[in-house]
Amino acid sequence: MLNKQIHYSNQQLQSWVDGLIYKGKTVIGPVKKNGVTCFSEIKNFNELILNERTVYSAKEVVLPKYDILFKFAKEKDKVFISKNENSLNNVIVIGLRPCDNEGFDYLRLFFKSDPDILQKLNTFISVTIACEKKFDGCFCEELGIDKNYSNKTDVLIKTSENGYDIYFNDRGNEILSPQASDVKPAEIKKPVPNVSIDNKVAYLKKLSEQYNSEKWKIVSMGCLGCGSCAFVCPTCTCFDVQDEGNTQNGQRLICWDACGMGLFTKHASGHNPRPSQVERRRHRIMHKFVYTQDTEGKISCVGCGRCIAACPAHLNIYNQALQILQ
Amino acid sequence: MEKSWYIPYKMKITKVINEAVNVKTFRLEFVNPEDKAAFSFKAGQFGEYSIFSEGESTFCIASSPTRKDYIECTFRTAGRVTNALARCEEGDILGFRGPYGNVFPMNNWAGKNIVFVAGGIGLPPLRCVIWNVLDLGDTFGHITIVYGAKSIEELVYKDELKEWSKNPKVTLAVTVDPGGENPEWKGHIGFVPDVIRKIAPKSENTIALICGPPIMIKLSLTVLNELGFSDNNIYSTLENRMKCGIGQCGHCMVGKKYVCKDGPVFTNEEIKALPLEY
Amino acid sequence: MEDFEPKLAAFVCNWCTYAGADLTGTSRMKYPSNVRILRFPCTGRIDFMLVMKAFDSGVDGLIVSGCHPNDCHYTSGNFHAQRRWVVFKEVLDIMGFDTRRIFFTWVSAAEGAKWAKVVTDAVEELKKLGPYSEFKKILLKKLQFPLDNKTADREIKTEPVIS
Amino acid sequence: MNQKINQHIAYLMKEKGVNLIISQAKDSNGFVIPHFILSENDIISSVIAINEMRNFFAYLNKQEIKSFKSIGIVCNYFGVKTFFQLKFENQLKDLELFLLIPTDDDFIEITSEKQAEDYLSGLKQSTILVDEELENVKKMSMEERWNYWMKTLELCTKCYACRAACPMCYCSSCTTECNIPQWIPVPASLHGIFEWHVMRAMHLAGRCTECDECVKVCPANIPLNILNKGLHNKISEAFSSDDSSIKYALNFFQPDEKVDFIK
Repeated sequence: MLNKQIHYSNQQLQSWVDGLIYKGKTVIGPVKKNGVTCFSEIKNFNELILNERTVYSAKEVVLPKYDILFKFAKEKDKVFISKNENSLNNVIVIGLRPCDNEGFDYLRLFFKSDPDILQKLNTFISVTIACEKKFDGCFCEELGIDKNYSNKTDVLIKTSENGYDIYFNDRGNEILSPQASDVKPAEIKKPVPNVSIDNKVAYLKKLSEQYNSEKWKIVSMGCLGCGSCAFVCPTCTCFDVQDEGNTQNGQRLICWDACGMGLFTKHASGHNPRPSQVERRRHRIMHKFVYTQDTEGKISCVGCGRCIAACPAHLNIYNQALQILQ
Repeated sequence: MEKSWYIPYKMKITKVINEAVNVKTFRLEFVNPEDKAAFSFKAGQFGEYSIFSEGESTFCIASSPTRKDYIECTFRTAGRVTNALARCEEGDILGFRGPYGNVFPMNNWAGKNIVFVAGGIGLPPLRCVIWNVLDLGDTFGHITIVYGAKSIEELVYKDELKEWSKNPKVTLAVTVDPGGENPEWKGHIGFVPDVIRKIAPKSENTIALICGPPIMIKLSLTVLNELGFSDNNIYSTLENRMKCGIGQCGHCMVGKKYVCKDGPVFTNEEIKALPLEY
Repeated sequence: MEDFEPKLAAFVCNWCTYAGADLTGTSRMKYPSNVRILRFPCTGRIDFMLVMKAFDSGVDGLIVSGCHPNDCHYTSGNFHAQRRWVVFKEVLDIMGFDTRRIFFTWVSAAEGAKWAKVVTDAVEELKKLGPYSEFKKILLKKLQFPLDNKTADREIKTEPVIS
Repeated sequence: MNQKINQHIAYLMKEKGVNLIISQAKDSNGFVIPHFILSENDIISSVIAINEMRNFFAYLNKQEIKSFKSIGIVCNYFGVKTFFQLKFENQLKDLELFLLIPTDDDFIEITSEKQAEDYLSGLKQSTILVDEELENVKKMSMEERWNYWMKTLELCTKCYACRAACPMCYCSSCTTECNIPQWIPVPASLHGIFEWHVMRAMHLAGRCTECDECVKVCPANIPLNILNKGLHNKISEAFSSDDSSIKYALNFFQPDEKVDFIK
């Protein structure tokens, strides 16, 4: 609950972030690397890119593209296992968007029984920036996400006249530590509960009736079967468990996997339950809009539009779902 | 140290049995006695067997939960992990995570007859139940086992088949596909569905368990239905590509169901409700 | 790096260089023992991925050797290999991989002395270059045992959550 | 597309039994996307400059698209080059293809290898490709190059969009999917990424048509064309004794070839 508010000038925002880094906090934020905006640790405020959407989503902070589960060493008839410890203590993720927060919210639901990932999700402090404009392909508002507000974050930054309005909760207070006299109670216009969103979610659920629709063939035509949509998605969680090592030692890793790839479901016998891109695209769309409604109670697309920008054919997952329902 | 989902039990291979061409059975015992004490499973569950530095692979637990000293797994070499497993010898250390998945509701079957239908490498998941039923003695009614493979060489658990055939509680029908027999072969010749029709087990008060290649399952189900088995009295265990075994990695999803979490045991009724993605 | 002993692998063709290396031995010529010889049916069989695999498994250098052009047992295997190596060397050069560590040579079955010289030169060169730590840095697997003493000593109890 | 192409598309669908046209369009975000014309109602007129056009021949590797048998495809120079190379590699055997190349206010139609060859030789370019980034990379020292690539490849997630969008990557089973042994490490660690890109470049050596699709689709902006162009130049330099050797590059040789670094 964002219950407090202060005002920062441009200068104050910068010195606040630089101050956090100086105090030894790990600050992760959107930076440009090789022309690509992505989340990475920053060393000073000027590295931050705050007017662009990142290509890769913030899930990387919690679920990196490969992560070590444990290391092992083998001797003659003995195996030693040591769990890899990595926590997000002392980590501040700055420059999240409301859609990223929705994504983390979904991840918290999905990983509710995995202690390691859940702990990671709940330890870092999130600093969100409200979106002023829409980015290429964004459709979060269509799915009922307010691009100007997020109640799942610890700190919310909104641009205002001559600076920034900062809203925060108790956890946010820890990293902000403002002068008590500056703090005002938060005055955010909370979005009015949108009835049409519930209707829309129920409408999207009708996709399950269209499971055998011929239109899947048409929407899947553009899909080339790469994993770019899944890898940039803030809510895609599928992973692969792989070992890297030799006869003496090595490590077991989890690494991203994508349902668009043919190998994803292929059995060792050669049988593939989803033999072509038609089934794979259908699974992806149904999973995002239908299946998670039943399993986690909400749709798992947050409308960030990253997959649309990353897709080689720029397929629009939301429009395709609507096209099927037509 | 915090618990983690992915850290396996260490198991020592105490026995290696060559069942058939490319099919092996391992008997595994816990390295740490505490693990053994904490471990229990029920018929129908599976585990993730791993060979360190090669990876993990999913098989069912083929031994009965009534035999607590060890677990057994039977696998056919197909990929990277199973090939590496096949090279293992007695005394090697494997990793094992589990047990995962749901179980056969055997408590509800007390007093009922049971029909097992298996094909090829589909016998190991049922073997767990068969031994469980046999070990529990008179709790269950009569047992019929119909098992088929391509050829005599590909039949698994050859010794146990002999043992079962001597048991008065068991009607055993072993069949090989036409062309897979040799002159000494005394069992049936023909496909599993035809053999079921020939034996025609009674459907009253009877549960059917089926596991094998998809085409065999499909045709056998028709025969079982003809014999009067209702769909919720037919159980099958599904298998999909799996990586985590705990409903997280997303590989085994069939529609919104996870084979690893909601399965692998499904009644035929449940299977019919699933989309055709298994 | 005074006492650095480089690990060197050699991918050789069965018909020429392997026989040549054999001749080196039977003629009692001395050459460094750092080399591990792997025999291939033909240089045409030496896929570039095998070269990558060799570096994955921790060699510091690699000799690739076969019959002289026109001497191939299979008529044209080494001609194809020659083109492949030109292209492969270019890929590695552009990527900044240290191609000085890959030694391409032709050694025929009669050139026992040349083989000894090739290996001696290669080992000398590698001693100058030192271990290929640049590449080993990016490997996920560690190549020495134990991976670190602290880890190996600290055996932990394994307790998977039972669902 | 201009009026004449649209008329011709309608003609092809009506008279020639063409049942799929892979055309190009711009979506609302300004991305160039494939536009599939399944019936005359799908024809839209959109204007895309010929140098903005993309190469959608990768779709012809999809089984679902292949089953259309008779396909029209709107493309530019690189499409023709791809067509020629795929024909040479026997990949378009059962397909009847109509290539439509827009020009200023008209279009060119290409249906056979011969026509494609004539078209390409009409536009003969120097075999050495000039690329600023390639020059820059070549100027660096070995260590700089290694560090440059490690920095660039760091962002790769191995989504294999470069493979999926490449018209020349048509293998039904890729080396990355072979796991006995595991040729390419699965995790997107620098090691796995490095090996994947070395392998991709090698498998495309002498076949790449320089359409730069791989660069356009890469979410991580990896300049893969540096590798492609570098190899193209190397092949042109080293084996340019006749034209055919460039086309075949790695499955062709000249008996008198000498390579200086093989001692």
